Amino acid sequence: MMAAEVDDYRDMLRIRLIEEELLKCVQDGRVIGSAHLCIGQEAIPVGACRALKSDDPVVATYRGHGWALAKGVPPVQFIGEVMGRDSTLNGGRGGSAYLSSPDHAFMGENSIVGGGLPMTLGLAMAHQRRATGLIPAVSIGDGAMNQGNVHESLNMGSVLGIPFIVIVENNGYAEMTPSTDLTATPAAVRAAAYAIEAIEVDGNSASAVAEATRRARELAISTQRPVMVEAHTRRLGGHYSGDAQAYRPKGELEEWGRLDPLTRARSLLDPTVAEATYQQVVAEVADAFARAAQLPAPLEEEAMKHVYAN
Amino acid sequence: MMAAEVDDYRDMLRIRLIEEELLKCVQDGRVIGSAHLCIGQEAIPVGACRALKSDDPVVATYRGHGWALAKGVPPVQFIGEVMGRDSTLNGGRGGSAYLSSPDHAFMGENSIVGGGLPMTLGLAMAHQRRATGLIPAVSIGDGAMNQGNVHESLNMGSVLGIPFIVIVENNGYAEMTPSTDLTATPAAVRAAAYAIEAIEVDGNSASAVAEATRRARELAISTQRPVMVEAHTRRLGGHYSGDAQAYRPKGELEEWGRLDPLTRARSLLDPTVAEATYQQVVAEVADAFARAAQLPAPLEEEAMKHVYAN
Amino acid sequence: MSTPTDAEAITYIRAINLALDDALAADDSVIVFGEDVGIPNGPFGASKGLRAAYGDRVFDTPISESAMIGAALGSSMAGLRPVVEVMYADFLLVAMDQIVNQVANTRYVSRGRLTAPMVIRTQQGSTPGSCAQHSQSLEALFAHIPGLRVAVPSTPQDAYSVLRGAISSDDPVMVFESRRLYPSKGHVRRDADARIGVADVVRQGSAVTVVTWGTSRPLCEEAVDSLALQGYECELIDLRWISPWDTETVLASAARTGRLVVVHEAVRNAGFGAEVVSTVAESLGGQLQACRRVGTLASPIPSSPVLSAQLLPSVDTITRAILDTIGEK
Amino acid sequence: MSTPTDAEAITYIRAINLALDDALAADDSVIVFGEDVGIPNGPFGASKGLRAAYGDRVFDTPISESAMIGAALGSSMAGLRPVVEVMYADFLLVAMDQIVNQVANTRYVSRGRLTAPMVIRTQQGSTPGSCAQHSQSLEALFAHIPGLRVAVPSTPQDAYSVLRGAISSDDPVMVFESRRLYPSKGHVRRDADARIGVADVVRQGSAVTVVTWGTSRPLCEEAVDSLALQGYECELIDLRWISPWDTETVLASAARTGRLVVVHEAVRNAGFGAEVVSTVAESLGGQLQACRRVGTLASPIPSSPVLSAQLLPSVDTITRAILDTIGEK
Ligand SMILES: Cc1ncc(C[n+]2csc(CCOP(=O)(O)OP(=O)(O)O)c2C)c(N)n1
Ligand SMILES: Cc1ncc(C[n+]2csc(CCOP(=O)(O)OP(=O)(O)O)c2C)c(N)n1
Ligand SMILES: [Mg+2]
Ligand SMILES: [Mg+2]
Repeated sequence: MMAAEVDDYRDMLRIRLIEEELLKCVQDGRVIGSAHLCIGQEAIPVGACRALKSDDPVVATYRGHGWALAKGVPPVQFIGEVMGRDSTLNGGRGGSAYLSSPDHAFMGENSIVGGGLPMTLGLAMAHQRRATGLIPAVSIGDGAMNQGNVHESLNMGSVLGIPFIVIVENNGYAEMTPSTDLTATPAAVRAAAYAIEAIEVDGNSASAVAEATRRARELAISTQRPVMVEAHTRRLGGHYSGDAQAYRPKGELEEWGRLDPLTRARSLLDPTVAEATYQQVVAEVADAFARAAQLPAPLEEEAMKHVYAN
Repeated sequence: MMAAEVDDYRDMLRIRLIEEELLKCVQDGRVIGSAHLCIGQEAIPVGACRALKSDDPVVATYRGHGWALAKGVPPVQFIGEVMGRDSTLNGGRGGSAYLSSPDHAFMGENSIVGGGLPMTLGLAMAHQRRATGLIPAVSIGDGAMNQGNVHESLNMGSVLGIPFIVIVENNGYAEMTPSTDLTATPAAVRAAAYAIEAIEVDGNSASAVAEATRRARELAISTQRPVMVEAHTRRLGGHYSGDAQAYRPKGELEEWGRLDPLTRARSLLDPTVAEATYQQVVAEVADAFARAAQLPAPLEEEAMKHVYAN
Repeated sequence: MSTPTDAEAITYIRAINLALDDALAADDSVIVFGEDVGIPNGPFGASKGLRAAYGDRVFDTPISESAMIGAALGSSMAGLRPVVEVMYADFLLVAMDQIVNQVANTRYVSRGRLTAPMVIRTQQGSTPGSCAQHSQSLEALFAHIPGLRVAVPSTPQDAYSVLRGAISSDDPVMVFESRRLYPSKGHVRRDADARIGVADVVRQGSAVTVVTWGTSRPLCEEAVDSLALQGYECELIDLRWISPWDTETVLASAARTGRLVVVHEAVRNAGFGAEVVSTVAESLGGQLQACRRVGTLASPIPSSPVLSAQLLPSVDTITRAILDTIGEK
Repeated sequence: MSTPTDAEAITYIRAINLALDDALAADDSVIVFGEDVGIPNGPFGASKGLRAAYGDRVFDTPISESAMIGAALGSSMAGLRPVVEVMYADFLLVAMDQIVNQVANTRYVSRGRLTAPMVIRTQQGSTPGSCAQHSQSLEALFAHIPGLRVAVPSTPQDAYSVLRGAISSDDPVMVFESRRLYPSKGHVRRDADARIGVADVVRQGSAVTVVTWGTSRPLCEEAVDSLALQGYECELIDLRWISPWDTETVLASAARTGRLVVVHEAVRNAGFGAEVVSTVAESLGGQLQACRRVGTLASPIPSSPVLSAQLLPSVDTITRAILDTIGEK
C-alpha cells in the first residue's frame, strides 16, 4: 500500500512541477503561446491511468498534460513538444493543447470542447470488433457536457453497445464561469439519460479515482456500454496561463487550496520518504527541462509534410 | 364537450383528407417531389394547438402539415404551397417540407432533424424579454432526441430560464428503423437530465394532448423553463410518400391501424353528426384542392428575390 | 448477391452498392454504417443486401451525424476502414466540426503517427421539389480544408472506381454522389483505373476547355455535343476529384484553347469553379483570353421547380457561357 | 463607461467594445451574449463593462454553439437584434448547420416574411503557438452561402464601423475579427461611413492591384510601402466585406493595372481569393496580364511558430507575388 501511495505522490508531483515550470516558460517566452494547466486535478489522470491497462487508448482535452504524463509519455519529449521543439511526439505540431503520443496509447488532446468524445466512441468500436480487450477512455470537463457531440456519442455508445469510459473532470469552472451556471444537472445525473452507469468520485484522491476507474472498466466490459466517472475536483489555477482570475470569489483559492491533492497525498507518506521523493522529482524535472531545451527546432522544410499520405 | 369533440374530429379529418389527397398528388405528379405525412398523428397538432394561444409561435418538422393546418393556415394556400404554386405562404419556395406562415404564428417546418429546437429557444428568449406572454412550441420526432442541437437547446433553456414547450411525437420509427433501436431512453426520461418537467400523453387523443399541452404551458410559465410533452403515437404510413415500408413487421400496420385516432374520434360522436361532419370536410377539401390548382405558378423573375434585404 | 457482368449496364446507385460489396469482400477491416444503412438496406439502396451478406459489419446508427463521423474517425485510427453514409450533403453541416477540426487534422498534427483511412459517402444536388435544406452542393467547403480528399463522381463507372479508390486510400475521403444521377446507367469495369485525382477527358476539342464534375456533367455533354453540330469543338473534362484535382490535364488543355468554362451545380459564388479559373489564370496570364463560370445563382434553392430552374445551371446557360468565351477575343 | 474622444487612438478590441456599447445604447432590441461574455467581460474583453451597464441584455451561455446561434436566430425572428459571440472561428464548425441550414435560409424561403437581423461575431487567424483547432481563417466557407453577409475588418475604425453596420443590417452578418490585430491601435470616428460592402482603397497606384482583407492587411501595407520605395506603385485595396464585396472598385483598378494579387490568411486553395481572381479574369479576359494569390499553404496550422511561419503569408511571399506579376508580360 505504501508503495502505491509513494507512486501516486511521485506521479502527481511530476505533473505539478512540470506544469509550474511550464507556466514560467509561458511567462518568460520559452513556450510560445498559452497553456491550460491541470494544477489541482492531477489525482484524476494519475489515478485513472493506474487502473487502465497501459495500452488502453486515452483521449484528453487541451487540459491534457497530466494525462499525457500519466500515460507514460517521457517528460523530455513532452516538454519539448510544448516548447515547440522537434520532439518525438509531434515535432512541435501539437504544442501544449493538441499533442498526442500513440506509442503510449495517448491518442491526443483536443482543443474543441467535447470534440474527443465521438472519436473515442470510434476507437472503442474498433477495439471491440478487433477483440483487443482494450477499453478506451476519454477525459472531458464539466462544461463539455453541454456540447451536442458528447450527447450524441453517449447515446450512440449505449444503443450500439460500445464499451468506453468517460471521465468528467468537474473542476467547478468552464473558463471563467461557474459550472453550475451552465449545466442544468450534474454529469452523473445525465448518465441515466443514456442508460449508462455513473460513478461519482473524489477527484482529489488518486487512489479513489483508481478504484472508481477500475470499477468503471469492469462495468464497461460487463455492460458493454459506456460508463461515466464524474470526478469532483477544483481548478487551482487560471483557465489558461494568461488568466488573471478576477472572476474568482474572494477566498475561494485559499479554501480550495486546502483540498490540494498533492498536499493530501504527501500527508499520507512518511515525511522522510516524502521529502526524498520530492527532491528526486525536483531533480528529475529540472533535468527534463534542461534536456528538452536541447531538442532541436523543427525543420522548416518539414512544415508541409504529412498533410496527406503521400 | 360535444362541440369540442366535433371540432377535434373535423380538424383531424381535414388534415387526414388533405394528406391522403396530397399522397395521390405526389403519385400522379400534381405535387413534384415527396411528402412526409402525419397520417395517424393528427391528434397531436390538433390537440396541442387547441391548448396553445393562437399567437403562440409554433415550429415543426418536415412532417409538419398537421401543425400548419392546426395553426389555422388556410387549406387552399397550404395546398398551393405544397403544389409549388404562388401561394401566399412562401410562393412555392418552402414546399411540403419547409413551409411557414408567420401570419398564423406558424414559424415553419424544418427539414433538418432537430434543427428547429435552437430557433425555438431563441423565439422564447425574445418573447420572454418582450413580455408578450406567448410561449413558443416546437414539435420534433423521437429520433431527433439524439441530435446534439436538441440537447444543447434543452440545457440552455433550462439554465437560462427560458420557457417553451417541446412536443416529442414518438411515432415508433425514425425513417425505417424502430425508434427503440436508436435511443437509449425515452424522451420523457431525458427531461430529468435538463431538470425540466415532462408529461407523457396518449398522442392519439386530441383531448388528452390538449390537456397535456395546457399543463405544459402552465408549467413553462410557472417554472420559466422548457417543458417536454412526449406524445405516444403511431406512424400509419411510410416515412415519406415513396416509402414501400418493407421493413414493417407483418401485421403491424393492421394492429396500429386499430389505434387510428380518427376512428377513435369518430366513435365519440353521434353517428349522424359524424357523417355530416365527414361530408362537410370532404366537400371542403375537394373545394380547397380545386382552388389551389387554380393558383398561378410562381413568377420566374421572382426566383432571385429576398435572398437579402435589398 | 448476383453481380453484373462487365457487359451489363448498371445504375449509378448499383455501382456504389457493388463497390461497397467488393470492398467488404476484399478487406475484413471495412465496415459500413449510417442511418438506415443496415437492416433497411440504405435510404437510397446503396447498401442493399450488404447487411444480409456481411452481418454486423453493416449497421444502423441513431440520427447523430457528429457521433457517426467520430465513430468513423476513431475506428479508422484503430485499424478499421469505415465507410460512413451521411444521407444528404446538407447534413454534413451538423457534423462539420468532426470533419474539419478532427478528421482533417489527424495525420498532420500527429506527424503521420495517427491516420484516418475513412470514407464519408454522401449525395447532393437539387431534384425537383427538394427543399433548400436538401438541395445544396457543398463540395467547395471541403476542398478548402487541407487533409481531406474530395471526389464528385458522375457516372456509374466513376462511382464505382472512385469509391474503391477512396476506401483503399490512407487519407480521409469525402465522396459526393449525385442523387439525380442514381438511376442513370452505364457499364462498369471493376478493374478500371481507380487512381485518385485523375480527370476524365470526355470530349476532345480545340475551341474551348469545359471543366465540370458531378451532376453537371450530363448537361455539359449535351451542350458540347450540340455545339459540335454547329462546328464548335469543345474539350470536355470531368474532374471526378476536386482534391486533389488534375491541374495538369486542365492547364494543358486551356493552354491549347485559351478559353475556359467551368460548370458546377454548387453556388457559383466562391464555388470550386473559382479555384479552377484562378489556377488557370495564374498559370496562363494574358494567354487566357476568356473564361466563364456557370453555377447556381447566389440563392437558397426553392422547392418549386419553376423557381429552381431559374437558378440552376442548364444546357442553355452552359451553351451561352461557352459561346461567350468563343465570341471574345 | 468612459468613451474615447475622436482624437484618441484606441485598440481594435476597444473599438469592438465601443461599437457594442453604442449599439446597446442606441437600440433596446440589441442583446449581446456568448461564452464568458457577460459577467467575465468577454474572453478577449470585447464586452468589457457591458454587463454592468446593460444588465441582463448582456449574458453568458453554456458551451453550446448550436443552441447559441439558434438563440440568436429565433430571437432575431421575433424582434430582437442579437449579437452572439463565438469565441474562435474554428468553433463555428460545431454550429454550422444552424448558420447555413437555418439562419441563411430564413428570409429567402419565407419570401421575406421572416427575417434574421442578427450578428455573429468571431475572431480568427493564427497567433504564435495556437494549435490547428484555434488558427483557421474560415471566411470562404460562409461567403459561399447565399443569405449570409460576411465582413473581415482589419483596423479599429473598420472594426467599429463594420460592427455598427452589421448590427443595423436587416440581414444576418458574420463578422470575422482578427485576434492578432486586437491590440493594434487607430483612430475611430463613430460617424464614419458604415455602409456594407464598400472597400477601402488604402494606397493608390498603377503598377498592380493588390486586394486583401483581415489579418493580411498590415503585411500588404508593409510590402506595398517597401515596393513603393523601389518605384513600384501598387494599388492596395482592403475589401473589408467579402459578401457583398466591392467588385466595382476592384474591377476598375484591375482594368487600369492589368495585374492582380490577392492576399488572405485563409488557406489559398479554394479560398475567397479565387473568387476575386475569377471575377476579374471573367471580366477582363486577356487584359488581365498576370495574377497571383497568396494565402496559407494547404496544411493545417502547426503550433510551432517555426513551422507555421513556413505556411502563412508573409511580407516576403506577398512581395514576391507582386514582383512576379510585374515581371510577367
Ligand atoms: C466548441 C468549443 N467551444 C468553446 C471553446 C472555448 N473553451 C475552451 S475551454 C472552455 C471551457 C471548458 O470548460 P470545461 O469543459 O469545464 O473544462 P475545463 O476547462 O474546466 O477543464 C471553453 C469554453 C472550445 N475550445 N470549443
Ligand atoms: C440532421 C439530419 N439527419 C438526417 C436526416 C434524414 N431524416 C429525415 S427524417 C429522419 C427520421 C427522423 O425520425 P424522427 O425524429 O423520429 O421523426 P419522424 O420522421 O418519425 O416524424 C431522418 C433520419 C435529416 N433530415 N436531418
Ligand atoms: Mg470545468
Ligand atoms: Mg419518429
